[in-house]
Order: sequence, then structure tokens, then C-alpha cells
Amino acid sequence: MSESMSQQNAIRVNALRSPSLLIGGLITLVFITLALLSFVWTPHDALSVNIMERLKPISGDYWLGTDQYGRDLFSMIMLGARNSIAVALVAVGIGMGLGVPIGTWAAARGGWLDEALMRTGDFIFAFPALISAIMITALLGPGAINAIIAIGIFNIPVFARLARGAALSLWTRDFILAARLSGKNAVHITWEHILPNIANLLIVQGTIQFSLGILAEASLSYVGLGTQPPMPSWGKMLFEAQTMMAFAPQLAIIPGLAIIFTVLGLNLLGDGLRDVLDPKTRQRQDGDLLS
Amino acid sequence: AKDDITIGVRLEPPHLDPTAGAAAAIDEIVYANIFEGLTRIDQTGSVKPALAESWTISEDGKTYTFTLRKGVKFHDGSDFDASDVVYSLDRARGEKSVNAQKALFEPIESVTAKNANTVEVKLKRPTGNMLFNLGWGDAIMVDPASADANKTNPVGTGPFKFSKWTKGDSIAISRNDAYWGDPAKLKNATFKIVGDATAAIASLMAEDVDAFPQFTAPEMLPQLQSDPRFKVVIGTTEGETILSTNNEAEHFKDVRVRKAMAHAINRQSIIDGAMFGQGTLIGSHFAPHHPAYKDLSGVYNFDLDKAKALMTEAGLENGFKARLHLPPTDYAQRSGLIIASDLKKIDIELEIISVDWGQWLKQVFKGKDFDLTIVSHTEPMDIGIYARDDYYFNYKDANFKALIKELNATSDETKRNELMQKAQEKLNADAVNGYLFQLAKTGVWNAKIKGLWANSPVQANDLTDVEWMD
Amino acid sequence: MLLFALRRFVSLALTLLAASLVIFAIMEILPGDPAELILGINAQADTLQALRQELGLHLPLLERYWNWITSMFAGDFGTSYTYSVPVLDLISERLIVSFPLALFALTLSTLLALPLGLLAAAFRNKWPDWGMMGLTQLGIAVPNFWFAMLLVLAFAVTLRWFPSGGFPGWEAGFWPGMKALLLPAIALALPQASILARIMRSSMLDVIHEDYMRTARAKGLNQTQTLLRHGLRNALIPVITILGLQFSFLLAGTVIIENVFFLPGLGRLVFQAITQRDLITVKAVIVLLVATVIIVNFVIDLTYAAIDPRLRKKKGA
Amino acid sequence: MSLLSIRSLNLSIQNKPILNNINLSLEAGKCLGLVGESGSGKSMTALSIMHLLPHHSHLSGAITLDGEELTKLDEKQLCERRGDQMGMIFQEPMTALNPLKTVGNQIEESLLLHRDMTRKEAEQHSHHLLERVGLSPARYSPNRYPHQLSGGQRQRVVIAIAIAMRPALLIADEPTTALDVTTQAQILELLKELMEEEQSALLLISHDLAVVADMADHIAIMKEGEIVEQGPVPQLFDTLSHPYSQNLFEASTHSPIRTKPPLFYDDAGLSAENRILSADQIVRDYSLPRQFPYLKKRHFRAVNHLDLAIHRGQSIGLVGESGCGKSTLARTLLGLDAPQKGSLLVGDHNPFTAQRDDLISVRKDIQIVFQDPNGSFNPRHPVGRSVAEPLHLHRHSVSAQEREEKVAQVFNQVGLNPKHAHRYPHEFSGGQRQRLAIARALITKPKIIIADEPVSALDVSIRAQILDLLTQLREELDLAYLFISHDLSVVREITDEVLVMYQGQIIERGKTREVFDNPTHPYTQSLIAAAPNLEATIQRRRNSA
Ligand SMILES: Nc1ncnc2c1ncn2[C@@H]1O[C@H](COP(=O)(O)OP(=O)(O)OP(=O)(O)O)[C@@H](O)[C@H]1O
Ligand SMILES: Nc1ncnc2c1ncn2[C@@H]1O[C@H](COP(=O)(O)OP(=O)(O)OP(=O)(O)O)[C@@H](O)[C@H]1O
Ligand SMILES: [Mg+2]
Ligand SMILES: [Mg+2]
Ligand code: NI
Repeated sequence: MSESMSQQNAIRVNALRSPSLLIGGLITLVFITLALLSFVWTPHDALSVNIMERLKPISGDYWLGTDQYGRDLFSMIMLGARNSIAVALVAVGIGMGLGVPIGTWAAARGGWLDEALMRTGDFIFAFPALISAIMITALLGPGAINAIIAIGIFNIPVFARLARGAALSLWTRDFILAARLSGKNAVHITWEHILPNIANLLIVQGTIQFSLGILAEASLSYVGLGTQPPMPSWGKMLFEAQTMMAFAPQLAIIPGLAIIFTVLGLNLLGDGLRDVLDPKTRQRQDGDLLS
Repeated sequence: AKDDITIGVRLEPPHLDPTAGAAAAIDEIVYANIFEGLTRIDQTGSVKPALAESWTISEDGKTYTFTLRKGVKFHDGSDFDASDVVYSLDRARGEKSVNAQKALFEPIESVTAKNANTVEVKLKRPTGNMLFNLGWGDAIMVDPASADANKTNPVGTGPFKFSKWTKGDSIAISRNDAYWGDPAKLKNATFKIVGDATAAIASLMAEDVDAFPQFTAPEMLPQLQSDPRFKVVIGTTEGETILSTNNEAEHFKDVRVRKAMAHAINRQSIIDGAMFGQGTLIGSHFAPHHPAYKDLSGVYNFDLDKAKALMTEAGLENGFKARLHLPPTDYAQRSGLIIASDLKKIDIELEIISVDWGQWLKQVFKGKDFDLTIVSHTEPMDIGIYARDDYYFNYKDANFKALIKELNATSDETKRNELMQKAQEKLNADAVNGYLFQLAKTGVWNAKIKGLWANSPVQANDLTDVEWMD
Repeated sequence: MLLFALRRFVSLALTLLAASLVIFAIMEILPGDPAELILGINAQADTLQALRQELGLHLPLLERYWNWITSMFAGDFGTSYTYSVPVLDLISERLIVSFPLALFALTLSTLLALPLGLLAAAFRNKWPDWGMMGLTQLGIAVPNFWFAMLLVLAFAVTLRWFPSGGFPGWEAGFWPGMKALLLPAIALALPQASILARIMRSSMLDVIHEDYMRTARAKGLNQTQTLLRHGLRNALIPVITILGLQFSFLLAGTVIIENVFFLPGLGRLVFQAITQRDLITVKAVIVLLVATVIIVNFVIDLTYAAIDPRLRKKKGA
Repeated sequence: MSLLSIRSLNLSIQNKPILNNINLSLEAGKCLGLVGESGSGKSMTALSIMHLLPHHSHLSGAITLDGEELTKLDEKQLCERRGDQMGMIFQEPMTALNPLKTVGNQIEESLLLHRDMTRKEAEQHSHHLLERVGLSPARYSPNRYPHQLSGGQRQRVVIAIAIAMRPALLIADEPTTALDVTTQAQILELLKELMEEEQSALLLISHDLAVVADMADHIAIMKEGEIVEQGPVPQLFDTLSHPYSQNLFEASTHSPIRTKPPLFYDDAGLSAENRILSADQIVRDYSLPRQFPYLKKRHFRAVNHLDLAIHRGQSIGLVGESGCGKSTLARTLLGLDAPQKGSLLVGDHNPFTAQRDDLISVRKDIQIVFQDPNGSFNPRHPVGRSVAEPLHLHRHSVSAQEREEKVAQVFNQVGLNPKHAHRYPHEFSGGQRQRLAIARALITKPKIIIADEPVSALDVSIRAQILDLLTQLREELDLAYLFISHDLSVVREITDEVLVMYQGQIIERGKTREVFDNPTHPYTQSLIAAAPNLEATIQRRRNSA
């Protein structure tokens, strides 16, 4: 028991040493907390319009001031966090949930199936993502659900490729051969041997896709195809604020910073996870030839 | 002085032939600049002679005789005469016509050329609006030889000639030195397409664009007003911005519900919040600057108690859910947000559905599959739409139809005004739609520019009298 | 080689055909009737019917697809519903904005990213590295439309160094054109450059640990010589892959950036065309974009071969 | 005065001591052999001389080359010395060359760097160098890229680079470990020639005592960063005093003791019912990655029309150079990779067409010990779980408790503590991991074990232990072995019968002794001749001394 404990301890110590993991994790945690908190509490009702109170500066009552409709900006940021995070999370979920099985299946089966699945992935990649998202939302109508679908579809080949590549190299490893010799079938092997060994990669890629998802949702909302009013979304807030840059720059700067911080946090988290989970990069630190 | 100008417009026209499309963007560029009609509508909305020097109307109001201006030439050098008028009007009302306002020409029975400068137009019935209608962009005069190419190379009789269209960016026109009237003061004009409000602000501030006759970011107006470089001109438009209501939808059938909504919506706060104070309260489907206008804006004051009482009366004290379809315009999106918040206070929960114009037309306008929507009806003098059975409001009131029928048969001005006021009252009383505000024409341009229209009775940017002052 | 080109061409055509089918299908189920959009809300039924005939919208589905595909092969992309001009003209007018923009952004990001990545790798764990890593993290996190807004505010509105948007056309001269494209290109290039710089750095770090780098040092080359003569080319291989992938993102990015800067480019064309239901234009543009991505990836394949002899065909080995 | 002298050299990397008080000296024209097991600090000693140490290393002591103190020079001066006065041949010929530059180019580079030469002259000179190392430019164009050369040829290019400036000191770090024995012999011959002609001093690093014994005038034995013993050859071998060096010496020539008599293919006792495995004319092709997508697929034939039968109790060796198809054959025999042609029977069933139940019974009888002990365990599973994995075949009849017991039993059999079953693979040493692999193979009590290079990744002392273990298990359990190796001395010690494989085919088969003493096929002859043999070499050196 003590040995596996020591391995966990090593990871824990490493985690503490990795500033990007700490900072990234902290930022992500803050935004997730804000998003979750918004379900039960926001300082004001983020949806209620109150023209008398519009464009109020930062104050004790309105922590970040109010927007042009008199809505509390801080409450909107909280609600926006919920929407942004939900869209990105579900989109990544779709990508992982479908992409990973497809990728591992392709790797296990090989042959024409592999080829066909991967060509389909390439094919989807050939469509510039945002344009296809615009098409999809034009097709299904704008809205958070459709934004999720649009973003999610593009996550599928990303994860499928990653899972397939990693799984393929694992399939030639001797321990997989040993498992095959033990009479285990492909599903069994994938579950027992492949998935645990590619989990790191997937988690790291997951954080990257997550941050890309937040940006994509912002872009879609920015062109009016994402989250629908009256629900606020960071991208939408940015869009509405930009004509007021000259006299109310905070309306554009605050959601902009929220996006930047969240994406930054997630990227840092991903970087940190990579360092902590991947023993190779840990070693890399000492083996420089140059400098 | 400077003799060229860059004018910002919001939408790029799909093409440049006003007789083959509804898009206001076409008229905004070519009308009165490149193309002219028999009559024209001036800044104040009154009818003035244009290619027709003068006209007479028969007693029964069914025969119009136009005397044409002499020596008028199209930009390609061909002469303008009565045969062009016959061609233009026949083309607009003919079987193969793709004119978006074909209905305007429906009363016409025949068009005949009496001689080279005289045209006689016979009507099926007296139509009081005829002269005004002939001033629309859809009724401009074209030459048979060049008519088919007008979409890409418009040839008209106006003070400006078409010179270049950089698709997606700009359309350039230049002075027609052979113009029959006073020549234009500007040598060149460029209409630059700046769709995005932010981009409009930026281009104005950076002085890349000299004028935005219709500036769509009202929030910036105070800022611009205080900037000595610019002149901000608030005028009127023909755009009644209304909360269109499906009068056959469940709940909205009930006039009490519609009235309750009228009381629950704080329209001043919409003007303040969505339009930053720009706009005029209205109480019916009629433009305030029109002589026949009757101010009914105070009838439904903002009164939540009354609204709730009306809801209770209708048996809906617990409220209900409904959909609000919003087309992709700033005014609709912004007003929608406030209305949704307002109606929530009388427990009407609105689900906001943003649609693009294509979906709006298909689902709302044609399919009539909607509860509420917000749109600005910019056609001038269009109260008659409420008499149309197939119109998307689903307002099928026999009394109102009779009123409009009578109006159409009347050409006497005072009688007409009276009827029109009655029509306004009727719509107001039935609270057919939520009448929010008359869209303001918020023009912003360089303080040195003179001669741009302050109001827009028709969609046009007439540059004939525009000049730079030093 | 001929066989190779032929096969590649066939597969290219097949992919495009599949893409065209998907695009056509999506366009068909898009709600909205182009004829109505053209004629507006007061149009009458017979007028609409006349226009539909004119546009060929009354034909059965398959026939329409067939007509579309065959005429496209003949170089005829149809006539735009809304602009009433040949789609090909429309596209080529836009292409001379979008293509230089994408190229400009790509060049900019490459020129920026490669030296930065190299520098960061060479100074690993020193301040240039930290600085670059921080900046690129930011670069990736900043939404490009927001960055574009800031650029306009700073350089067009306040400083007035560059136009706030729009495109004067190349006939106005090369420099005015470039000036109009600079800010959009920067906004587009920023996230790309950030990603690229990071890839360059990590790829360079991988390469630094290769044995042949030590061999080079053992010959007596100093660090800089080793990096440039032996490291750079090897490090470029993964960078090029990313470059190919980025192209597709760049094209997508232009949609938004062209909107912010009201540039008359392809991205805005397709965006406008979708909302105006100018389906024939939408179809053509998307086919074109997809084709570009596929062709770019093909070019990337060839570039690999140029850089990496291991991928070239063996000659008498 | 000696050419190179190292005095009390200490090295630490990130405060971890790596080298401790190293003292060495080397005369011009002589060869110093540096031996010691993996990780003992041989390469670090060499890199200290070149001053190409990893980041964060701290070096102290004195290194003089030709009277010049290297530790006092700055980087620029060092760059001038490197390649010019001291050249180095690196451990891995496969990766030591830049894949994107032609070999000619890479040789010219150092000429252009140190001499005032035109490109033309450098090119001529590089042609001359290639000629020297046996790669005549007429036959092997200098415009080739490294991937177009074989491992041995690449190593020659690396040598050409190292000797381009006729350095006074040539350091060769394991110049032959990655090469097969015949190529190894050629490279060593080449180095000898160069020393003679140029009067360069050679620092030869290897963990193979036999190689060094053949080449060196002087040997230093390293262990854990220290030199434990050094002296001239052949005298050193008679006076080995340090226990570690004695151990090293013995392990290199270790032979396990067998009690059971050998069992040969022509024994009457071998009948058809004893046959466990038979292959008939099997062919295995690998499809190579396409050079371009959409280009025709290419194939590589790794096993070419091969026949084979194994009976109960036999111990068969399979030898052949690296890459001749041994592992591929093993995988095919196990029924993991389907052969493209030919038929295969395990027991009475063809593993690729058999019913599920039959297949399970077949699998119980045949197990494998993989070539690479690192890769054969899932790093995320405790080793106990991995070792128990073949019991999946018995999952309906073995309870969880029985499983535990069986695991404990095999752990004991291979000499490991059953308490360590919950540890993870990385917590074991290479030798222990190899034992775990054997434990896994034993757990189903198979009739035959295919052992694929079970000792090639291990250093000599651990290798000896594993060989003993395998022999002992065979005695106890009456197992049949197919023992795969390219190391002839190992095969010679523990098998009864041997198959020689060459380019996917078996070219010679016979009783081990007979084949080794009397190879008939020319390839077998060259193989056996080239194989280094420590005792024979020492004998030869003694005679010539
Ligand atoms: N870059 C490095 N950073 C830290 N320690 C290192 C580094 N490289 C090698 N070492 C350590 O230095 C010690 C000596 O390594 P060295 O490479 O000299 O061994 P070697 O005798 O050459 O072994 P082999 O026969 O495997 O090549 C080993 O313990 C190794 O772990
Ligand atoms: N997956 C593969 N794809 C293509 N070629 C392969 C593959 N695996 C092995 N080969 C090739 O097949 C040949 C035989 O390989 P194999 O692993 O059987 O050799 P081996 O005799 O076991 O060598 P070693 O002694 O190095 O283990 C080699 O030339 C190798 O390059
Ligand atoms: Mg070594
Ligand atoms: Mg092998
Ligand atoms: Ni360092």
C-alpha cells in the first residue's frame, strides 16, 4: 500500500510545485463556483430590466455596475459563466463521449472501418468550423442547444483522432499482446488497458477543447447565433457593449476579461495537468543540452 | 470646397433596380439620385412634380393626365418621353412583373401616350394616394433599352450617374452634367456599406465616412452631439415600431389581454432603454408627422394594476407563456428584452426566439406561426394592411375593412383625414398590436455638410442639394 | 508521380463531391424562400411564382443538384439570387480581399511565431521564455473580435494611423490596400501566432534533445549554429502540420473579423448570403472554402516531402 | 607524457553525484577500454571530456588533452577543440545523424568549420573519408540521406565525421551496441585500422567485456560512478581483485547447470501426440505506412514460407540477427497476428479459425515472455493484476482466492516476494520485471513458453540469474521452450537444438553443439565467427602478448 501511496504523493507534490496547475485550477474553480452559485443566488436579478438604474458605476450595491438596461453586471457575469461553461462542457462531453469510443473502436478494428472513420473525421475538419456552425444554427435556429451541437460536432473528430492515435500505439505494446493472449476481447482490453493509459491525454485535450468551446460560444453569441436573450452570455454582452465602448468601456472590458481569464485558467490548468501527469515532461526539466 | 462625400449605409442593396425588389437599401442609393419618377416626395412628405411637370385629375378622380418635362435625357443619352412612361408603368403592373409593390399599380386600368409629352393614366376606381404612390421608388421611370440591365448598371434620368459598385464595400455615383434641372453640387458620392454599428461608430470617429443618414447606434448620439466635428439630426421616419400580435393566437384573441399588455409595457422606458431616448410615442399605426395623425399615445398609460385587473378579468390572473420572435435588428432585440421583462410583471412569460429575416418571413410573416414579434413597418401610409385578410396580424375586423374601403374611394383631403383618424382610433381601441414608438431618423454627419434630409418620408438619400461648407 | 497525382486528384474530387452533396442537402433544408426575401413582405403570389421560375427553384431536387454540379464543372457557379450577378464574379471580387487577408495573417503569424518560439526554446526557463509563454497564453485566451475592437479603438479612432475598416480596392494602390488589411490581419494572426509559437517552442525543445544535435556540437558547432543548421528544419515539421490545420481556422476567423472591419471578403459574403438565403452563393462559397482546405492540406503533404527526405520516394536506395 | 589524462574528476548533475574521483590516462596510438554495466557513468566520463554535459552539471578535477587543461577553456575555445582535436562517436547510430541532411553534407560541415576550405575541397575530402570507412562514394552516393543507409553504414558515417579532422583523441561510446554481430566485427576492425594509421588514441566504451578485451591495451572497469579496477590487457584478467569485476567476468561467461538430458528432434520419444505447435509454410507481411496517402501500399515480408514444429519438453533456440523476423514469428505462432499464407496449429486447432472454447484451451498451453520487460506491463495496473491476467482464461473455474494463491505461488517460483504484488511496474528493477514476465507466463501452467529475447535488455549479472531461473523451471515443470535471441552465447548455454533464421527464413537447424561447432550454411558460419567470445579472446591476447 505504501508504495502506491508514494506515487500519489509524488503527483501531489508535483501538483503543488506546478504554478500553472495551481493558478489555472484556482481561476477555473472561481468561475465554476460563480456559475454554480448563480443557480441559487445572484446579487440582483440578472434578467430584470430597470431603465432608471442603467449604466450605474461600480458601487457597493452594483459590484461591477449596471448595463444599458440597468441589469446588474456582476449577476450577468455569473449567469454568463453558467451559460458559457455549460455550452463548452456539454460540447466537450459530446466530443469525448462520441469521439473517444469512435477513436478507440477504429484503433481496435483497423482496416477499412478505421480508414472510413478517419476520412469522415478529415472531412468534417475540411469545413471551416465557424462557418459550419453558422450553417448549423441557420438550419436549426440559433440558441444554446444548437450552439452546443455545432461546437460538439467539431469536437468529435478531435477526440477521435487523439484517442485513435494513442490507442494505436498502445495496441502494439506487449502488455496488450499479453492481454490478448489471456483471451480478452477488444472491448475488454480497451476498457482495462487502453482507456486508463490514454486518460491523461484526454483530460489535457479536454481542457484545451473546453477553452476553445468557450471562445466558440462567445463567437457564436457575438454574431447572434449562440445563447438567446434574455439569458446573458459573455459573447453577447461583448457584442451589445461594443457600441458603447466610448462612454461605457467597462461593459465590454468586464465580459472580455471574464472570457480571457476563464480561457487562460483552463489553458494553464491543461498545461499544469500535462506536466504533473506526464512523467516525461517531468524528466525533461533536467535533461537540457543547451543553455 | 470639397466636392465628394462618403455616406455610410447599413445594408448593401442586393442590386440597384428599385422596380425589382423591396429592399430599402436600393432606394436609399438610387432613388432621386439616379432614378426619378413622374412625381417625387420631398423632405416633408408632400408630393412634388418631377419628370411630370404638371398634371390634371378628372372630376371622378379616375383619369390622370401628366404633362412631361421636355428635353430630359437618360444617362445613356436616349430621350425620355411618353413611351417610356407607358413602358415603365406597364412593366411594373404587367403579368411578368417582379415589382415588390405591384399592389400600388393594381388600380391602374390603362396607360396611354397622348403625344410625346402627355400621358393619360386611367384608373379602375378613384385612388386618393395615386400621386403619392407614383413618387415611390418602385414607380421610377426606366428606358426600355436599358431596363433589364438596371440591376447592375442603373440608367436613369437623375442628377447622378452610376459609376462603380465594389460589391460588399461601396457604390460610387458621379454628377450627371446633362441633368435637366439644377445640377448637383457634389461631383462624386460614395455609399459605403457599414453594417455593424460598432464599425459605423469607428468609421465616423476616424472620419472615414462623412455621413450616416440613418445612424443605428442611438446610444452614441449624446457623445456625438457633444463633438463639434459632427452634427446630429433627429428626424422622423415612416417606421411604426410595433409589438405585432397574432390576433388569432390563444390568449391574444382576447382584447382584454392585449389591453393588459398595452398597460403593462412601459413604452417610454423602451424609448429610453432601447433607443436611448430617440423616438416618438405612438398609439396607433400612423406616423406622427402626418397631417391626419391623431395622438393616441396616452390612451394606454403605464399602469400595472390596471393591467393585472384586465388579466384577472380575462381569467388569466396566473399568467401564461408565449413566444416572442425577434428579427435581427437592434431595435427589435433591445425592445424585446425590455418587453419580456415588463410582461413578466403581469406573469406573461415570454420565450425569446431570435430569427433571421428568412425565418421571420417564413414562420412569422407567411406562416403566421407566432404569438408576438417586434418589427418596424417602414412603408409610408400603410394603415391599409390591417384590412388585409391574409396579413400576419390576423386582425379580421369587418368594420375596419369598411373604413379602409371608404378611404380608398375618397379623394377629398379633409374627408380622407377624417377617415384616417377614425381608422387610427379603431386600431387603438382594439389594441390590435402593441404600438411602441415611431422610429426616429437619427442622422449624424460632418458639421460642414449641408442639404441632407432630416426626415425620411420615403427611403431615400437625396443628394441633389448636398454641399460642403467651408 | 503521374499515378500519384491522378489518384490524389480522384480522391480530391470524391471528397469535394461528398462535400457538395452535404452542402446541397443542408442548403435545401434551410428554412426561408429566396424569392420571398428578394421581393419583400408585400409581394404577391404570382410575382413570387414568376421569380421562382426565373431562379429555377421549381425543378425537382435531384435535377437541381445535377444542374448545379454540372454547371459548376463548366465553371458556371450560377447567378446570385440577391446580387443578380454571376456568383463566380462575386466570389472573385471577394477573393481578392479574403485571400490576401488570410495570406497576410498567415505570414504575419509565421514571421512572429517562429523566431519567438525559437528564442523561447533557446532560453528555456529564462525570462524570454517566461515572457513568451505568458504572452502566448494571453494571445490564445483573447477572443479575436474583442482584440479587433481594441485595435480599432487604439489605431483607427484614437491614433488615426489606419482606417477603421472597409477596403478601398486594389486599384487604389497596393499600400492603401495593405493598410486596410493590416489591423484585421493582426487581429486574425494573434491567436494563430500564439499557438504557433508554442508549437515551435515545444517542437524545438524536442529537437534539442535529439542525438544528432549532440553530434553537431561534437563537430565543434556552437549553440546558435547547431540550433539554426540542425534544429530549425527538423523542428519545422510539426509546425507545418499545425500551419495546415490553422488555415481552416483562419478562414473561419475571417467571417467575424471581416464583419468587425466591414471588409468585403468571402467570410462576410457567406454570412450575408446565409441570412439573405442567397443559397446559390452560400453553396458556391462553402464548396470553395472546403476545396481550399483540402487543397491546402495537399500542399502541406508536398511540403513535407520537400522538407523531409524520408518521405520522398526512394530512388535506387 | 600521456595524450589524455584525467585527474580526480568529480561530476554531479543537479546535486546528484554521478562520477566520483575518476583517474585515467591514455597514450597516443593506444586504446583504453571503459567497461561497466548500464548507468555506471561511462558516457558521462566521455561527455565530461567533450564538455557536452547536460544542463545543471557541476564538474571538478582536471582533464588535460595534449598538455592543455580543458576545464579552463571557454566555450569558444572548446568549440575549436571539439571535432578538431577530439572526436566522438555516439552510442546510437540510428539517431546520431540529422535525418534532413545528406551524409556528405554532414561530413563536410566539420571540415568547413575548422579548415579554410572551399566547398569543393571539402566535398573531395569527404569523399575520401567515406572511402576510408568503406562507403565508396561511387557505390553509396554521398547525396543519400541517413534513412537510406543501414545501421552499420550510418555508424560508419558517424565515424567518418569523428575522424574528419584526424583528431588526436577519438572517443567511441558503445559504437556497436545497436548493431548485429557481423556488422559489429566490421566496425571494430575499422577502428583498429584507424588507430594504426593515424596514431589516434581511442577511448572505447562498452558494457561488453568481450569487445573491449579484443580491442583495448588498457581496461578500466566502472561501477556506480567509480573506477573499481584498471590495468593492462591481458594481465588484468589474471589479477582481477575487486569483487564487482570478478562478478562481471563470471557473469559474462555464465552457464546454467542442467540435469535432465537434452531432447532432440530425432528422438524416438517425440511423436505426433506430443506435438504442441506446428507451422506450415507460414508467411507474414507487414504493410508499411504509405509514403503518401493514396499511394499504393507497400509490404515488408518478415516471415517467409517457414516450417516449424515443437514438441513437449523440447528446448529450442531461435537465433538470427536483429530484424530477421524472430519476434514476428513468435507473435504469429501465438496466434496474435494472422499469417498471410500457410497454416498454423496450436494443439489441434488453428487459432485463427478455432471455436472460442477450443481457443481458450489452446491458449492455456502456450505463453510468452516478451522481449521488452518495460513494455509488457500496463504501467497503471499493479503487477499482481497483470501477472494474474492469463487466469482470465480460467475465469469460470478460478475463484478470487485461488487466484491470489496462484499469484503468490508463481511469485515464489520466480523468486519474488508475493507481498510486492500490489506494487506498480516502475517500482521494480529490470531484472525483477523480467521475472514478473516469466511469472505471468507460468501462471496458467502452460506446456510451452516462447521466450523472446528474455535477457537482451538486462546487464550481465542479472542475465545470469534469469538464465538459471529458466533452466530450473524447465527441469521442474517439464516445459518446452522456444528461446529467441540474437546472442549466440546465451543460446549455446541453455538450448538443445537451434534454428538459425535469416531474412524471414530458417536456413539451418540442428543440435546446438553441432551447429555451433560445425555450421554448414555460410551465413551461420559468419555469424558464429563474428560472435565475440570472451574466453577465446583473452586466450588470443595472451598468446600474442
Ligand atoms: N541528463 C542527465 N541528468 C541527470 N542524470 C543523468 C543524466 N544522464 C545520465 N544521468 C545519470 O548518470 C549516470 C551515468 O549515466 P551514463 O549515461 O554515463 O551511463 P552509462 O554507463 O553510459 O550507461 P549505458 O551503458 O546505459 O550507456 C546514470 O545514473 C544516469 O541516470
Ligand atoms: N509493425 C511493423 N510494421 C512494419 N515492419 C515491421 C513491423 N514490425 C516489425 N517490422 C519489421 O519486420 C522485421 C522483423 O521484425 P522482428 O521484430 O520480428 O525482428 P526480430 O528478429 O525480433 O528483431 P530483434 O532482434 O531486433 O527483436 C524487421 O525488419 C522490422 O523492421
Ligand atoms: Mg552510455
Ligand atoms: Mg524481436
Ligand atoms: Ni535550466
